[in-house]
Amino acid sequence: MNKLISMEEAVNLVRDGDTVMVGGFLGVGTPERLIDALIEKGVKDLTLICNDTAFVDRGVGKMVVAKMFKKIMTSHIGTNKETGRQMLEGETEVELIPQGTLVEQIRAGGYGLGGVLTKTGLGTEVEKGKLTINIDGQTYLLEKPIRANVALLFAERADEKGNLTFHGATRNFNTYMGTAADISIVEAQEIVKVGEINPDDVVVPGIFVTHIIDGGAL
Amino acid sequence: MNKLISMEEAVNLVRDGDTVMVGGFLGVGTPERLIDALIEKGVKDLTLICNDTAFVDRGVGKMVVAKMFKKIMTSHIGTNKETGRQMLEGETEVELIPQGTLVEQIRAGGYGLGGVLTKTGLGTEVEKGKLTINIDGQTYLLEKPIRANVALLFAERADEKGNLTFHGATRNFNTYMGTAADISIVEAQEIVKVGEINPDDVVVPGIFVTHIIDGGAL
Amino acid sequence: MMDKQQTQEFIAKRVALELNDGDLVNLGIGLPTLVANFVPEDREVYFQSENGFIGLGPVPAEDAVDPCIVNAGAMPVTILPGGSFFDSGMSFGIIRGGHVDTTVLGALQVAENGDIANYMIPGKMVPGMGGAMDLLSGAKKVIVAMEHTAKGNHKLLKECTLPLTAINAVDMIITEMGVIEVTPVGFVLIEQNPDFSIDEIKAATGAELIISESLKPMV
Amino acid sequence: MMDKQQTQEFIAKRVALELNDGDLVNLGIGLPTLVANFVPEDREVYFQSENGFIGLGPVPAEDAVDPCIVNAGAMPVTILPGGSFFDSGMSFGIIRGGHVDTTVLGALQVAENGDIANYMIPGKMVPGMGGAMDLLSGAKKVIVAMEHTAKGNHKLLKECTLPLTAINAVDMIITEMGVIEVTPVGFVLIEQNPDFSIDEIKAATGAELIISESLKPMV
Repeated sequence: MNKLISMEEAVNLVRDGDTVMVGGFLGVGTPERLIDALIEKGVKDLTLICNDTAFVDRGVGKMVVAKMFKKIMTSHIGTNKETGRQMLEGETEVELIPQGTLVEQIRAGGYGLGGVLTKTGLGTEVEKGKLTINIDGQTYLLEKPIRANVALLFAERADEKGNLTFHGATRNFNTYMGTAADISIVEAQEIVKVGEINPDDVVVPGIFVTHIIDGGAL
Repeated sequence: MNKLISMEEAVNLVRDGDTVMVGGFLGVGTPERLIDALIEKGVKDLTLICNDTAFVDRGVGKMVVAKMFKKIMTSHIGTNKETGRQMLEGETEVELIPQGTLVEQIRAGGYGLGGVLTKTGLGTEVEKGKLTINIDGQTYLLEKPIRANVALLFAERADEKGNLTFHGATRNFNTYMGTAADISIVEAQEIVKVGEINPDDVVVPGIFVTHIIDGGAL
Repeated sequence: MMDKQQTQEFIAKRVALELNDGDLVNLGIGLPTLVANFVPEDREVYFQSENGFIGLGPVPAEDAVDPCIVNAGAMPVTILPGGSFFDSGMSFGIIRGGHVDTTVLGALQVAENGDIANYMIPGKMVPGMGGAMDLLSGAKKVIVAMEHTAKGNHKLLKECTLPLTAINAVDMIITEMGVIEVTPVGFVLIEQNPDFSIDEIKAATGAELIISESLKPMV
Repeated sequence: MMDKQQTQEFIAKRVALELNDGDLVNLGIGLPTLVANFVPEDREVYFQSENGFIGLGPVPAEDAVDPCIVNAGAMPVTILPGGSFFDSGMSFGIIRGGHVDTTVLGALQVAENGDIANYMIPGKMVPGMGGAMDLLSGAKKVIVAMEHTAKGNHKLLKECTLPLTAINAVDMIITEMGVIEVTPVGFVLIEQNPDFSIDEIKAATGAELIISESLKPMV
């Protein structure tokens, strides 16, 4: 049950055509070294699920530039002109999803819920083609659960069982994506022995972490 | 914006007929001193929302013995014979709710969601009178959000802004009930100055805590 | 003839063999709790306690009890290194999201289609479902661990007569008489405690009992 | 005549007066971000950053930048004592659950019924909604802070022509010309910048502008 793997083993877990969830908010809390290794390997036809597409030289934005995605599900692409170009020229399909809806859809996928009932997006393009449900006189949009083949995550510290802690604004989607993917790979800045993280301080329990790679300091 | 109040001020915030959420799992993580003070004051006709009814001499179980509830919404009453007696003799209405559904209903109430779509309870008494929804060939039960007038919570530490930390298995419902109540009162074992809790370590942000009382050591 | 405690330990020991290395397991109150004592030494199994942690450890010495670390029955326990505490939201996300590999529960009745009743006897005993409905709908594998009959009355039935805790939920039943798989064609006996004859087991079962072609002795 | 920066600061300063002691506030990118600089000293306002914290503090010195502490625009910031970090699940629970007292956002267009368009121009600029749709549906009070017109074109309209970010969402619009409440009967001017005449403001507004009986000068 050793969860620690090499970068080479990690990139081999991501296959052409996979749906990948990637943690991070404008690149903050994204596993940068794992992304660099995936670009080097040249995986393709991926579907990306991520808060945003970061910048051309940072986070998943680098993967956009490397044209690794056939589809992108995200809340924001405004900081990465290449995403917008690929979308407008029809090279890449982009589905824009409200940020709060996206995280709840991922949580629903990981927590076994049938969907998310929300007011966000009512009366907008987001509502198109979706079911609305009236509950006690209020209308809600039904948004479906989302799952992925692989989650690529970042943490400040991981112990050998995969228990994770975080610093600053790096949690964002890293806490739920591991619940909604078949396997999850965490790039941790520091890996510590079992017992070094107090059970009270664990933010993500190791059961949601399949593999750990040693990312080193930021 | 001083959130620290006296026990006397705290009990006066709970009024006859209120719906109260109380943290705790078989009494562990329950604000015992606040409960004792409420019993002494003699509030009545309350609706209780709690994981269970604990024991006759512990947690909300003491309030059951004091006949303070007209209705109890909970997942388990088996450890408190008085709850069962009151239910069977028609003195108190008891609604049994699956534990995972109950916490999601509270979260939905606090997080602005329209309801919870779950497989838990399908084909059982829990399903009766409720809507089921078919999503992509799967049937889910629609459970509605729950809110309360007051949440009575427990924490290990609170700073003066109401940021909370926990130890052991005391989190249970204490993390979400404050999101779904008009006001929340937290009995903390220890109250510390602002700045003494690292922002990375906060489990419940102070915005979900209206008032704090000093409960002292367990 | 085994006494009550021996019977329970015999069942718990057999249940433990169903747990695989690395599994996340949730044990119900009572007999199922005993299963933790019999996990084979070559397997590392993680126990979840639905009141909010993974890494349920042994009962502490009396002078080492921490009132905040108890199991889902409020009994003092410990947490093992590598464990983690969390709230009920995450605890039931783990359970309902299919992250629990196996749950072991007791039952009042189990039907041949996997229906289970274990949370109330109307007008008499109404403890409530606690987390049982969530575990039954969410866990990947559901094992019922119980004595085969209750004071001579059938517990394995064609249909449950008590209010259901879940439908089509049970995968396996382990009793002092044998190991039974719940399959699309009904109860299939796959292991037999040699202390009981097939006829005895059939008589103690209130539904058709199919005997597996590869029937083995229960260890 | 104010230059662009003066105009933006004038608007931001007026928006700041709408924030009450103890309020939880979320500021959008751009002009709204400036509002934090003008909160009256007698009020303690908590700023939420939707990337995961409460207690947004001032920009740090260059040698004190922590790459993990940035605002929702990825710019280095600090967190104040008493602040807290959390994940996007909780961040949007706070937003969607009505726990944000006020959000301040920019807009491309606002309609007299409170509809707002601020996330895309089809075929041209499509940044995406980010957290804006959540903030518009969840915050207790929505203030749009923007220049009254865009290169002479109306932004306050009878109906939005661009794809909507939310319907019936805007409560108040603050521009360099005045303060406008969005009411069931439409736009109501409640404060007027004395540098502009009523006729000028009406001409700059692409919908009926009702003048409040208690119209005040904008401070």
